[in-house]
Amino acid sequence: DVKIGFVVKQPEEPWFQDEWKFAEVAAKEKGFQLVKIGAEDGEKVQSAIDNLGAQGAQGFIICTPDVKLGPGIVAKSAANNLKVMTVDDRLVGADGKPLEAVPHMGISATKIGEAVGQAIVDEVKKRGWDPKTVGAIRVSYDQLPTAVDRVEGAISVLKANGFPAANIFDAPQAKTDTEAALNAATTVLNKHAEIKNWVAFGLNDEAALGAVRATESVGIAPENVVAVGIGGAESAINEFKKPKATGFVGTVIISPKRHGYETAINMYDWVANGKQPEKLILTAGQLALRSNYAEVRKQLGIE
Amino acid sequence: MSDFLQFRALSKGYPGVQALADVSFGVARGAVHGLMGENGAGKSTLIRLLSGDQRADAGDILIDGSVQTYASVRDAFEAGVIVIHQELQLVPELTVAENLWLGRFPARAGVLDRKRLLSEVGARLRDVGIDVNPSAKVASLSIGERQMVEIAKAVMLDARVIALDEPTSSLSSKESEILFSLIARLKARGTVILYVSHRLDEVFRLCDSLTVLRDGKLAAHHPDLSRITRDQVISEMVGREITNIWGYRARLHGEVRLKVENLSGDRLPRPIDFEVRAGEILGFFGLIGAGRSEMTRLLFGADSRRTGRVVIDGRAVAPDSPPASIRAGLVLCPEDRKHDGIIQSRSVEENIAISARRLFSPFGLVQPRKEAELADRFIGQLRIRTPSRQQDIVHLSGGNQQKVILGRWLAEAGVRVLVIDEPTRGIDVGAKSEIYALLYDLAAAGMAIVVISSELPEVMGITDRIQVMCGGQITRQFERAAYDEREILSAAFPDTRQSLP
Amino acid sequence: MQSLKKILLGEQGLVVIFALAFVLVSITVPNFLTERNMLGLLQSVVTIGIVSCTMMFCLASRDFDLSVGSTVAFSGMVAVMASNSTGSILLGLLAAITCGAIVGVINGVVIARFRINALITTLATMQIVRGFALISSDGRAVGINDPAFYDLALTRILGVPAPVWVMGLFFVLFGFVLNRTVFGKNTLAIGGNPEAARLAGVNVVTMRIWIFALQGLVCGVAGILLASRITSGQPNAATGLELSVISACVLGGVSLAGGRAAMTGVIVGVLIMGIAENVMNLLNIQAFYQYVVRGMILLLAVLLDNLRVSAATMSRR
Amino acid sequence: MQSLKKILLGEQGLVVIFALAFVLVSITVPNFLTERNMLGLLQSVVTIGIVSCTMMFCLASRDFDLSVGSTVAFSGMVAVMASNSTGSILLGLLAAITCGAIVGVINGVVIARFRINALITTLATMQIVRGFALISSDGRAVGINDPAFYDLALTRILGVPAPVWVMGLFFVLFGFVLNRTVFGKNTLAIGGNPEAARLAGVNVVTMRIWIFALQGLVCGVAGILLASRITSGQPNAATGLELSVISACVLGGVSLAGGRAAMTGVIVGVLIMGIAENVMNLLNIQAFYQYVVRGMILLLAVLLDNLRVSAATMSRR
Ligand SMILES: Nc1ncnc2c1ncn2[C@@H]1O[C@H](COP(=O)(O)OP(=O)(O)OP(=O)(O)O)[C@@H](O)[C@H]1O
Ligand SMILES: Nc1ncnc2c1ncn2[C@@H]1O[C@H](COP(=O)(O)OP(=O)(O)OP(=O)(O)O)[C@@H](O)[C@H]1O
Ligand SMILES: [Mg+2]
Ligand SMILES: [Mg+2]
Repeated sequence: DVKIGFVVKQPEEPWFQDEWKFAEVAAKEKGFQLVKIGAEDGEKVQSAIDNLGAQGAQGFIICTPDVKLGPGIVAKSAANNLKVMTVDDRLVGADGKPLEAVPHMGISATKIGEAVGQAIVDEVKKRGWDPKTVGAIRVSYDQLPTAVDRVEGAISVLKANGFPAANIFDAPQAKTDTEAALNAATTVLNKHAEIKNWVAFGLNDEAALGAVRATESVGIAPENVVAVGIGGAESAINEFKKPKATGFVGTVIISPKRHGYETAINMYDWVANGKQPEKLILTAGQLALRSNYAEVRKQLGIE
Repeated sequence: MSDFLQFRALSKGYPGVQALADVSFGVARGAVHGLMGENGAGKSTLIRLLSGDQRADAGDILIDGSVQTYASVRDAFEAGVIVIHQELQLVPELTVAENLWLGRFPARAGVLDRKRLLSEVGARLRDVGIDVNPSAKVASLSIGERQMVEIAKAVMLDARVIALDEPTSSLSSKESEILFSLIARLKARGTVILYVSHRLDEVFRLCDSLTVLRDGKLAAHHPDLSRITRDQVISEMVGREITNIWGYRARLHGEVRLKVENLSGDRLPRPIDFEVRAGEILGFFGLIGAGRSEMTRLLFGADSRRTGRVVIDGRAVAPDSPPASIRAGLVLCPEDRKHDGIIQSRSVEENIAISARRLFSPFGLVQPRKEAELADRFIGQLRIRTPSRQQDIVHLSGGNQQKVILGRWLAEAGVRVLVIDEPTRGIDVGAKSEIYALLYDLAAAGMAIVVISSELPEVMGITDRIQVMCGGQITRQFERAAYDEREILSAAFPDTRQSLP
Repeated sequence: MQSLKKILLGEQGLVVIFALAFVLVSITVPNFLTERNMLGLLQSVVTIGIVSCTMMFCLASRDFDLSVGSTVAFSGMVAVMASNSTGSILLGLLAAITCGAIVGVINGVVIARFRINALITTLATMQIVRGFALISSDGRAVGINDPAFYDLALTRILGVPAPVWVMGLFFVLFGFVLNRTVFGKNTLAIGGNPEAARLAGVNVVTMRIWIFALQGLVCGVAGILLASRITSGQPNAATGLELSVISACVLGGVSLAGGRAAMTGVIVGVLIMGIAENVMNLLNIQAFYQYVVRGMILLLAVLLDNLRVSAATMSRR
Repeated sequence: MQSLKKILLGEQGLVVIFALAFVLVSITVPNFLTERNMLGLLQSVVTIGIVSCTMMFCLASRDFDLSVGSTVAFSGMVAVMASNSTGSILLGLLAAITCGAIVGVINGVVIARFRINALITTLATMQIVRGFALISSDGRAVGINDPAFYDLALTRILGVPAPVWVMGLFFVLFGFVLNRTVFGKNTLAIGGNPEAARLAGVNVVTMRIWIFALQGLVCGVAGILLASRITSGQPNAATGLELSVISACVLGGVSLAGGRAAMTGVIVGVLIMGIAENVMNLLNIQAFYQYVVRGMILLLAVLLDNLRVSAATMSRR
């Protein structure tokens, strides 16, 4: 009887729901039992691993709430005699270097951010704006290291393409939901009423959407807004489904299918057949636009 | 001879009120000194200053010739001063023993000495003559029992000065006697006792000397009480003559207004029956814990009944619902004003209007003008001392709070049955006689009135009929013509009663 | 001089202090006092402001409600889903308000009738309702089919967006209810001394249920407006709202021990919360320092109010 | 029969009901009653359990502390950073406990001395301290240089990990303090009737400051153990801890109105919270449904206790 755990940091997030869903598909296919546990912080991770050990699981896949938890997770897994693999976020040691011994599948946060930045730059060029006159809203949630890496990735691309640093404005959201992003972005827009064209990005689709809602509420036309999200979940798709185009031009979809399905299969092979998974698999994000989101999703195996 | 305890030019003001103004007097060693005055005259304020809880704006307190500079209750303890405040200061969730020791627990290195905690307390409680289990929670005691616990707390330690602020306001004669003998013992030890009371009989019996306060000022000081009369003291307090406090007026009694059948509840297991006629004032007398208050609460629906029916003018009142009782014309003025009466942090006006306002608030909209009028009427009629009708009720003196609560129920129109538990608890002589007059008027207008009181002279003075309760049962009934102090008392004592199986 | 002192220390002292602070901020913080920023600020406090109205009643009657955030999210979801499935926005709104009110009634009945601790009860419903919001949409945001739904938030009357009008209306309405109706007076009486209020003929149980029901209903309205502003129903919306709302009320002088409340105070409390966020963003204060500043402002506001009260007591001596 | 009823309805009724529920769960849920799972369960409640000890005192004296989560996170960070920079684990631990206690003292002084509302004050310090935790590490977790630090959590005595021992020790210690010392009795007196306690000569202000200081100190200990268990100092750790801890206390019969508390009750409350999570994961209940189940368990627990109490009153009639 194979039992495999799948621990994620934010069980309410659609992204992780999807990962679980695809892992479940793998479980059905291979006939093992999947135990899904949400663990929002380090303490919960510890008890989740204990819990898996107690249930007699042989291994687990984890998206950790913090990469620095690495040594603790590794130690705890060893104590419980569990094989461990990471997904999305890679564990690091006390020295800040990745724990190479733990197999990992993921995509670097910086890379995603760069994809977002590139998408924005492309759209800006298409619209023929002068980057020097464009304002950029950085919807930030700096408490979360991943969020910092993502937005910094985007900013690096913007700067490389002629966006002046002075025109990149920070809009710190108090929480990670749309309303908080909306409120934060509104302040930025009102502070710089002279700027006509805006671009916006953030940690996820909700953040970018909040900025778009803010532009709408202060009366900036969609033609003057370019926002690109990350995730490609329902909230982004809803936006594309709206009859009139909004400032939300695209989202970088990362495929929960590979992250969920493949990691689960790999873990199963490891547990059942003793086949060590590859140490590092990097996946790519893919940009979906209003015009092509359906195909992109199909390609990535969502839907 | 210089006085052992001296107040020198003491002043204390609160927002809007000068509670004490330049008060000076002294008390000799081993004397019991009475402190009298109308409600709001400043008696409790004086006691609070003595207790170290508050500081005077100006003036000094001297004990044995030395000026006391204490800044806290603890300091006052150390100086040998112990105070029983007007409002009971017990912690309901702690046991009787723990309450007695509160503030000075017997302990070694912070760890309680549990043996001493219980052993000394048992003796002390027997000493003050109350029969409660030292490990019972105070929450389970009746008001009277709590007051006795409070008294035990004060006499537990050797103090040089003990101040008692209306200690007998909810005690009946038996317990009062116990208190008096305790006071006699303390006095013999040389303790100075400051005694605040509105009961003239007590003061004249107990005290050696007397001070009368009026409007925060010293109205009179009598070093020797045997030289003056009660009427003199009354007029010093009130500023006018009151010849007969009770002022009893006979009335015609009509049909039966209130009929109580088979009433029982958790704390009153044996059923009770009685009737009151229109225009009649029925008194209930008993010792503490006799179950009178519980009876009124069951009657009114404040506690749930086990059995029983309450019928007003032939119509049964829905049980266990104060609003239903009020709508049927039955109101209860409760005994425990702090817990059941005043609505803290609300104004005098709102405290008066809370129940009656439903009568003049169309569509649930309040009428500020009418409420103000109502409040002003009762502030005038009951002579409530307050800087304004907007004053938060907690800042009123005890007696004035009581008047506000009374006002709340007198403001009710359409009342057929008025039940008042300890109506004049803490109310001064002048106001008392006015309240009695009001009761007679209401009764004459056809109301049936039930008065619970622990003060035998009061029950005898104002009622048409008395029912005596003991151990949760009505033991005897007396018509006014047959009132006899000794017989009423003996009916209230458990030992003289046939014990039931 | 004397009269200035009177104004500062009087009943409306908090309002006056707030007004002074407002003027100060307007002068020192660039871009603060612009029409756009003011409207943005007001819109950002709509949810807190609306829910504070009824939370004031809840606290004034010595109760406590932690479930407001979940209820706002849940009724927002219901509004969107019901509108989508029936095709009628009106039905959607009715469904949302009904759901909100039902949550409130359940809270009220459990707390008042079964006498279960309000903190635990509403903590439980907070979880349960959030769970429902997540389950009903599988944890995903739900888009709105009919764009007319967005107009709820985008319509402007005299240049001011509708949600702000709604908030203003609620302020006026609940201020009136608190001060001028038997309902309001009884709420305060229950908070002052529940037992005494009961013995004075106030039907405490019914009143408390009503207060919770109103709270739920108002959360429903807030949920609808929120969904319309963010053009979707989001199951994760409004987390932590309960603490913001309770803080706004307490800042505004509502006593957690019950019996004391004033609408002007609550409005000031709500605005302080909103302005603090707004100014911090205008001044570009770094995210981590925002925590510290936010905490300091909270402390400062109560401390000032406290000083004012004790100074008032002093001066009258 | 009669005696069974007595046991169920007596003082220790909550404990008995809990024991019955425990047996039920052990029988029905596979893998629950294994040594490994029991130890895992106990470890998972260490933080809540430790902090509940002092929160009990805080609530019993009618106070309130929302800053515990932040303080735990902050002192964990301090422990790690101080250990790393001084090279001495002992100094790190001392620094962490000191920082925790300082936060507590500040809370206490502001609340008791300046008479600022406890909710607002601790909400403010909650933000400020969280801000410090984030600022001190730029929002990132800090790793531990000396692996000996991990041993704090990994050492086992008689097969039981050290943190569990610490929790047990705290339970015993604070149970003793509550019932057998002047400090405990005074705490209950302050909560039961602050006025009476003050007039009886209890130094209410000092007592309250002490209670908050203890609370902070204990948060420091919890923070150290947490950092050691998760092998790093994390600025985002222990968010929401305050509500869990307060729930555990209230579940265990501590009255929010003050004056009532019992250590056994709190232990049971803590275990209920832990077992609920544990069993839900063992039974593989879906994340969204976990919300609903968690809420239901909370409600059920207080409801049962309530029924028990009223049944007890009945039977004594
Ligand atoms: N905390 C306070 N704030 C404002 N006014 C107060 C406060 N305490 C007392 N007062 C006022 O001071 C005056 C004196 O009150 P005090 O309690 O000393 O009267 P008292 O003589 O004890 O009356 P009673 O016989 O009714 O107990 C009253 O007018 C009262 O309203
Ligand atoms: N809250 C309570 N819980 C339990 N028992 C109580 C409570 N209050 C009163 N009792 C008990 O009920 C009995 C009747 O009390 P009740 O208050 O009716 O007496 P009473 O005749 O009014 O005397 P008192 O003058 O003391 O008020 C007393 O023995 C008392 O110990
Ligand atoms: Mg007095
Ligand atoms: Mg009585």
